[in-house]
Amino acid sequence: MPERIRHAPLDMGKATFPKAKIQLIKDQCKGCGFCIRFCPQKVLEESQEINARGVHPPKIVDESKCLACGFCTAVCPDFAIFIIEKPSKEDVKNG
Amino acid sequence: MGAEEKEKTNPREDDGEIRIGVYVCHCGLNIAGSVDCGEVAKFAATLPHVVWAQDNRYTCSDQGQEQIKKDIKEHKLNRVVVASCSPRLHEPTFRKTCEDAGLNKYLFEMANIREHCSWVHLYDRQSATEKAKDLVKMAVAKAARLQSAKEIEVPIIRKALVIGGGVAGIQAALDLADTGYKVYLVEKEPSIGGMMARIDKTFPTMDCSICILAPKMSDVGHHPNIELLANSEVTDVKGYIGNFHVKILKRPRFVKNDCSACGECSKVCPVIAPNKFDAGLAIRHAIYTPFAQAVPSTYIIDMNLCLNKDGVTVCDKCMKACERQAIDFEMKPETVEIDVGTIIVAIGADVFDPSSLQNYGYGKYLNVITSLEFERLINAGGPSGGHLIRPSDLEIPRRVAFIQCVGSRSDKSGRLYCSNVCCMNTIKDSLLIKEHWPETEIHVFYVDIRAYGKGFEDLYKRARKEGVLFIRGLPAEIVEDRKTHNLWLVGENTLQKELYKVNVDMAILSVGLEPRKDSEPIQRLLTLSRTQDGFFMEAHPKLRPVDAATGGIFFAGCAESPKDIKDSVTQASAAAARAGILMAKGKVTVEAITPIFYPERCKVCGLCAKVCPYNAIVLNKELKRVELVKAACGGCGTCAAECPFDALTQDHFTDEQIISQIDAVTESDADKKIVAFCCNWCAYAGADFAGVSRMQYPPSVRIIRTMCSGRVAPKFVERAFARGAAAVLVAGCHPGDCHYINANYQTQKRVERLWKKMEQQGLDKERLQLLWASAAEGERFASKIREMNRLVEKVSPEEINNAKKVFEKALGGD
Amino acid sequence: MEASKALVPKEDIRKLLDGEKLEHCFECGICTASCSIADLLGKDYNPRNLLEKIFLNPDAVLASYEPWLCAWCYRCYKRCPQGLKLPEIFLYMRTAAVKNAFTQPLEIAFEKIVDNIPLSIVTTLVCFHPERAGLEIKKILDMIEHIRIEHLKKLKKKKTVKSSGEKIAVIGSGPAGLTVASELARKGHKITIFEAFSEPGGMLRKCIPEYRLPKWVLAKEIQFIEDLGVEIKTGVKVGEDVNFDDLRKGNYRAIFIGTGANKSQAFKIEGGDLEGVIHAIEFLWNANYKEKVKVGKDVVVIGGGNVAMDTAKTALRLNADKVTILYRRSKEEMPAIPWEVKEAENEGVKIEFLVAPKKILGKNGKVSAVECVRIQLGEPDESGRRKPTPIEGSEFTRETDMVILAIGEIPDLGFLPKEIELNEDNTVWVNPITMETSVEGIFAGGDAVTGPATIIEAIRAGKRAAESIENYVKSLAR
Amino acid sequence: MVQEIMHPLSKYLREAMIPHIWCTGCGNGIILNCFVHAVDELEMDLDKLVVVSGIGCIGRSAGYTNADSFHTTHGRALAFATGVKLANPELNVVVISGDGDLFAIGGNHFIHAARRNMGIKVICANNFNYGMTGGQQGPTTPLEASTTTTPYGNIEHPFNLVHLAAASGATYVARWTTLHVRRLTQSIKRMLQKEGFCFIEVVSPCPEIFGRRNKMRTGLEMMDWFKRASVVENFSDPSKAEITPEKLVVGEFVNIEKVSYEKFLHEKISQINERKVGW
Repeated sequence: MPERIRHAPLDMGKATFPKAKIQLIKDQCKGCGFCIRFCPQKVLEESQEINARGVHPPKIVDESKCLACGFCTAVCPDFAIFIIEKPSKEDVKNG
Repeated sequence: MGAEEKEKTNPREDDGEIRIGVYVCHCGLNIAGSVDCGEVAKFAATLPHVVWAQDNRYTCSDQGQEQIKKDIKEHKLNRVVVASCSPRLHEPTFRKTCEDAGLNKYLFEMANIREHCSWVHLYDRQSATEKAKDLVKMAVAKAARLQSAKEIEVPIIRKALVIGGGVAGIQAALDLADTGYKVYLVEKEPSIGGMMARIDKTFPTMDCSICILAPKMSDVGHHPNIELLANSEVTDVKGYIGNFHVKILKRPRFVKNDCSACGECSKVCPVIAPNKFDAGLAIRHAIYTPFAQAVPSTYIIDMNLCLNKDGVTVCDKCMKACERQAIDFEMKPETVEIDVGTIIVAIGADVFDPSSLQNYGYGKYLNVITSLEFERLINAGGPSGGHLIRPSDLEIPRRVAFIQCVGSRSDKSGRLYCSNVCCMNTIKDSLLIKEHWPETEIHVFYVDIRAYGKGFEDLYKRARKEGVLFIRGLPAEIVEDRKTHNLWLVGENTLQKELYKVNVDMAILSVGLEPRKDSEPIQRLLTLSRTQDGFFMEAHPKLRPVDAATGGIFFAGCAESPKDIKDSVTQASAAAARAGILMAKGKVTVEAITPIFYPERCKVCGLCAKVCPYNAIVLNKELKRVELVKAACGGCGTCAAECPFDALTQDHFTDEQIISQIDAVTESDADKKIVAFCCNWCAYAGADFAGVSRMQYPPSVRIIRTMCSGRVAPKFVERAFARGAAAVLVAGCHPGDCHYINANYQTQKRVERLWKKMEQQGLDKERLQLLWASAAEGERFASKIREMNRLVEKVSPEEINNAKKVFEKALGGD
Repeated sequence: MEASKALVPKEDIRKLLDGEKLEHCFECGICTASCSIADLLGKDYNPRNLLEKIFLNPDAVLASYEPWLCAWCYRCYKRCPQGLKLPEIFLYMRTAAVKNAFTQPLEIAFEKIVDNIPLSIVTTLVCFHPERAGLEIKKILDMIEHIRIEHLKKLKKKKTVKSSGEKIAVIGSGPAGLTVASELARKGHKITIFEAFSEPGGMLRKCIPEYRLPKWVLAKEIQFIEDLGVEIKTGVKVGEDVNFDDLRKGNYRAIFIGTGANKSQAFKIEGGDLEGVIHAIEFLWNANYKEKVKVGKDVVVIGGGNVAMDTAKTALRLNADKVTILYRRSKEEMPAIPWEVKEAENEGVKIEFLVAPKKILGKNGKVSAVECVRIQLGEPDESGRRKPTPIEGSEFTRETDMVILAIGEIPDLGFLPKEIELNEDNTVWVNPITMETSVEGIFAGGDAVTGPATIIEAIRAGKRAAESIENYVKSLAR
Repeated sequence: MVQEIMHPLSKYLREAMIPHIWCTGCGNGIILNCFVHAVDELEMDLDKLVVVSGIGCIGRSAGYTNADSFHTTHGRALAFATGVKLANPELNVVVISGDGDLFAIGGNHFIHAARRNMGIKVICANNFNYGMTGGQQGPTTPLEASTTTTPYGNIEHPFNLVHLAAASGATYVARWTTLHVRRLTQSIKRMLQKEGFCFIEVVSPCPEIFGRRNKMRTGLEMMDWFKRASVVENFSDPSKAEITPEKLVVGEFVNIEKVSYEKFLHEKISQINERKVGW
C-alpha cells in the first residue's frame, strides 16, 4: 500500500515497548566488545573507565532505547552483562 | 519459439500471368454522385494486367459479390480490385468473397473512392473522377504485386496469470479458476484484498466491505486451480500471446506456511511501527499480519524493522513464542518461473497524496485527514474501533467537512479526469457518520455531485434528507486555529456568489485515484500503452474495453481507469471471459502482415531488433543472426522501414508494393499532387471520418495506406520527391497513442532526419509534413490538406526539379 | 452578438484562454475565495463569475468595471486547480476595453477602489496596474485623484464620527499598519503609529522602486491618513526606544503588529562578505534613498521571488549592462508572480533556472565571480515542491562584479513577549479570521504574519484586523 | 571481590572458578553461556547432567559447570563419557571439548561412538588450531592458514567435522558459529532432548592464538568474518558445508531418529536374562 503516511498512529501513546534494566558486572568484563557491536539498538558504548581487569567495560548510552532482546546477555563470554525485563502492563494490541 | 516461415503456396495464383479484375462501385449516388464511375471503369480496363473491369451499383451486395465470384472463375482472375468505400469497412467482406471463390484473400485490394474521394470532393466532379482514376491505378499497381499468404496459428497455453490481488484480480482469478484454468495470482503486498479490504462500507448498498470480500479472499486461498503468490512481483515477461514466459520474484515472508496465525509472535515482538494497512493510524509489530482476514493468513516479518535486519539473529522472541516453529530468518527471495497463455493486469490505483496542496494543510494540520484514513477510522476493525475520532485530541468531532475533487479534475496536478468514486464515497461516509452520531453537522463542499449509478441517486437523496449540507464551491484554504485545532474553511459558495467561512472540527479530503506509481515496470514488461492520464489504454474504448493492444493481455479494475467495486468486478469477469475465450479456443491466428526476411542481405546490425515494439525480433549475438518471432509480431512494419539493407520488408505492405503505388501516383501531374502516407488506425481513419462528415478539402491528395506510420521508410518519401511530387505527408497516431505501442516515435525520428537532409540540400522542408491525427480528428486532417494545398500551389518547378535531383538515388532499383 | 461584429474576436478569446484550458474550469470558486479584492469588495467583484462572463459574452464584459479590479496578486492562479492565469485574462479584456474606448467602467472601478480600499492611489499604482492596459500613468493619477477628492467631499458632508477616545497602538507604518490606522481613525479612535524608520511607509517606501511608486504619491497618501488624526511617531523602535509591555500597560486598548518582513534571511555562503555582495533589501533601499548607488556592470541576482525581480529591474535602470537572475528551481516553482517574471524578462533580465551558487569568488577583496552548480529536481518534498539536488560535477564559474542576494525576507520579531506564539517559520500566529494573536487584545497582519507577500494582501489583512479591533474595543466598552 | 548483583545464570556455574581464564574475545565463554542458557531454558535436573571434557582451553568448561563433571585425559572424553552413559543411561551426558582433543588424538573414539550411536551429546569448539599449547596446526586448520607450525600456510586438508559426524552415523549434526548464539542455544536444547549420538560443531574465535596470525587480531574481527561469510543452509549436504574465508556454511544438517547403543545394549541384556530364566 503505497501512499505516504502523514499521521502518527493514534494509539502510539498506548503502545508499551518492552523495557529492561541493563546490569553490568563491570569487573567481570574482559572488554571483547561483542555486546557493544551487536546490540541492535546501539544502547551500549565503550566507556572510558578502567575496571579491575584493566579494560574499558561498556557503558549504557540510552537505556530507554533498549527493547530487551537480551542479546548482550546471551553473547557475553564472561557472564558480565544481563538484563532484567521490567514487567509491561498489557500486551499491546496489534492494529 | 519461432514460428515456421510462412509458406508461399499456390503457384497458380502467384506465378504466371497476372489477371486483374476491377470493380467500380457506384454506392448508389454516394460515389456516382461526384465520380463518373463508368469512365473510371473504362480507364481501369486500360491499365496493365487488367483483364476485366466494370462498374456496378452496389459491389458489396450479394449480387455484386456473386458477380466477382463468377468472374474469378470465368475470366480466371487471380487478383481482384474493388474501388468503393474504405477498406476499414468492407475489406473483410470482399476478402471473404475471394476466398469463397478459391482465391487467397491476400490477393484482394481496395481503392477508397468514397471516403477519400467522392464525399470530400462533392462539388468537383471532374477532379474527383480524375482522383478516382488515380486511386484505382494505385490499387491495380499494388494488386499486380500482391502475393498470397497463409496466416499462421499459434497454440495457447491454458494457464493464466493475474497481476494484482485486489477485488478485480480476485474476481478474475476465481472466474478463470472456476472455468477450469490454472491461475497464478501475483500480489505485491503480503495479503490480497487490495483497497477494498481497507474500506468500511460499500456504496450504495452499505454492505460491510470486508464481510463480502473475505469469503472471496478465502476462496482464492483454497481454490485448487489458483496458485497464490503473495508478497511477490513480476520481474520479467517474455514471449507473446498464448506463450508468455513469466518470472516472478517471491520475496521472503520469514514465516513458513506452517504458521497457524495464532498471533503469539506478534505479542512478544519488541518493535513497533505504523501499520500501513491502517494508513498509519494504528501500530503493528515487526512480525505482523496486515489485517485479521488476510489471505494468506501466514504472518510476515518486516525485515526493515526487525532487530535481526543486520543478518545476526539477535532477538528470538518470536521464534520462541512460535509453537509450530514456523519462523525462519534465513528465508531467501525466490524466483518462480511460469508459462502462461494469457495475462490479466489488475494492479489497481493509488490514492492521491494531498500534501502537495499546501493550502489544505494536509500533513501540517492534525485534523485534516484523507478519505482513506477516514475509512480506517470509521471501520470497526480499525485503529479506533469504529469511533470517529479526530487525531488532535481523540474526541468525537461535532462538525465535519468533506472536500471533494482533491487531486482530481485538475490540470495543475496532471490529473484531469474525474476519479469516479469520491462523490459517492463521501455521501456514504456522511451517512455513516449520521448513523452513529446523528447530531453531527456535516458540510460537503463539492463542485458537481456525480451520482450516476444504480441506486446512487437514492443514496444522495438520503444524505440530503438526513441533513448533510451540500455546498457548491471548494474551500480555497484551510486554516487551523492553533488553540483548539479546529479548522476554518474559506471558500466561495458559487451558487450564491458569496464567500463562506465555516468552522469545523475535522476536515476530510476526498482524495482522487491516480495510476499506481509502480505501473511503469508492468507497462514496460508487457509492452502496454497508457493514456495521458497514466492509466493503461484499452485496445478500443467501446468495443474492446478490457483488451490491451498487445495480444493475450487484458485489464481489470482501476489499472485501466478509476472505478468503483461493482465496475471493477464487472470488468474483471469480462477480462476473465476474454482470456477464457482465447484459452478455450487453444490457438490464435496471426494476420499475414509480418516481416519478410532476406537473410542474405542482413548485416546483423540489430537496428530492427532495437525498434521493434514487441521484441519480436531478437538479435542472437552468439549465432550472429537475427531471429523473427512472427507470433509476437504486431505488424507495424517499422523494422522494414528501419533496415538500411532492405533485408526486411512487410508482408502485404512490401517495399515493392508501396513503391508501385507511389509510382502510380506520380506518373502524371506529380507536381500538383500530395503523396500522403497514412497509418491505418488513426490518420487513415481520420481521413475516413472527414469523408463521413463530408468535410471538403482539395483533391490534390493521394493516400497510401500503411498499418503504421512507422512503416514509412525514408526511401518512400525520397522516391515521391524524386518522381516530382509537390509535397509529401506522413500521418500517424498521436505520440503515446500508437496502435503499435511506440512505433510512431520512429516515424518522428525518420521525418526529422529527412527534414534535416532537405534543409542541408537547400530544399523547402515545408514540402514534407508530419501530422498526428486521431481517428476522430477528421477536421484536423482536412485542414492539413487545405494548408498543404496552398503550398502545392506555390511550389515552383525549379524547386521540384531540385528535389528530383537531390533524391535521384531513390529511383534506383526500378 | 451575431448581428453586430464582435468587439472581442472569439478566436482571440480562445487563444487567450489557453486553448481548452478554460474548459477545465469547473467553477470551484477557489479563485474568488483566494482573492483579496473579492474579500474587500464583497459582491462587487467575483473573478470566477467574471471569467464565466468572458467565456459567455466577452463583449459585454468590456463595459463592466470588473476586469479593472484585479490586483495582480496571482493568488487565484496559485491555487486554481487548473492553473488559469486570471490576471492575464483580465488584462486582455482591459486592453480590449481601452482599444474600444470604454472609459466609464474604469471610473466606476476607481470609485469602488477609493470607497473600499485604503491607500487607494498607492494600490492603484502598485497593485491594479491600469497602465498595463495601455493607459497613461498621469491620466490615471489625475482620474483617481479627482475621484478621491469627490469621495472626501462626500465623506465630509456626512456626519463626522464622534471620537471614541479609545487609544490604539499600531506598530509599523507599512501598508498593513496604515490600513489599520486609517480604518480605525475613521471610526473615531485615537491611533498612534510607531515607526522605527525615520519616515513612514514601510516597504512601500523602502523597497518599491521609484519608477513604480513615486515618492510624492506615497507622501500624499500618508498625509491623508495623518489628516484623519492619526499620529505617526517615526524613529521610535519598539523594543528599543519603547518597551512592548509598556505599550500594553499604557492606555492603549489594543495593539496591532504590522512590522512586516524586512530581515534578510541568513544565507551562509563562502565569500558572502566580499565587497560587491549586498542583500536585496539593502540594495533597493539604497536605490530609493541614495543619490548615487554603485551598480556593477554585470550583476548577478540570486533568488526567485518578487524582490529578486524588482532588484534585477532596478539594477537595469541604474545602468547595469547585464543582469542575470540565478534560481535553483524551475520556472513553475518560482515564487515571484508570473507577470513580474515576464516583465523582467522583457526588460532584458536573463533568468537562469536550476542553478545554485556554491561560493562567491573574489579578487583583492572584491567580487569577481560566482561558482555555481547545476541542479536537478528530485521527488516532491514535504512542502510539495520538488527537492533541488545538485548535479555532481556540473560546477561552473560565472564572472560578475556584483552579487545581490534576494533569497527571502523574514519578520524580525525579537521585541515580542513570549506569550505571543510564533509559527515554525518565525511569523506571528494569528487566528485567521480575527487576526488576533494568541494574546487577547493584540492583533497582527501583513508580512509579519504571512511572510513576504503582496501589498494588497497586507491591506486585506489590515482591514480584517481593523474590523476585529473595532469589535474587540466595543466588547470591552460594553 | 564480591559482586552485589548476581548473574541469573550463576547458579549453573561454580562460583569459585568464575571469572574464567579464557582470553578476551575467545568464543569458549559464549559456548558455555549458550550451553547453560539451554540447560536453564530446559529446566534440567542438574543431578542428572554430566559434563565431560578433554584437554584444551574449552576443556575447562567441565570445571566451570556446576553439574557433575569430569575432566579427562587427552582425547579420551568420549571414552569416559561412554562409560558413564552405559553405567547409568538415565544420565544426560554432554561432552564439551575441542577440535584437537576430539578429532586428532580422540578421532577414533569419535567415529566409533558415532557409529555405535552412543547417547552422548558432543559440543565441539572448533578454533582451527591447538590454542592452549601455542597455536600448532591441527586437524581442522584450514588450507593455507598460518599457524606456529605452518608459518608459510597449511598444506594439509582439514576435516569437515559435520561431514565426518554425519558419515559416521550421528543422529543430530549441526554447525554454528559463536555469532549464532540464538541458533546454537536452540540447537543445544534440541540435542539435549534427543536420544542417540549428537554432534554440534561451534566455530569459535581464537583471536590471540589463531586470529592474529591470520589477519584477525580481535574477537570482534573474527566475529565479523562469521557475520560476513556465514550462510545458513539447513539440511543441506554436509559434505558441501565448506569453511573458507568467503563462505562459512552453518545450519542443522542431520536430525534423524535411531535407537541408541545403550538402549540396544540394555534390551539385549534383559533379553538374554529372560532367556536364562527360560533355560
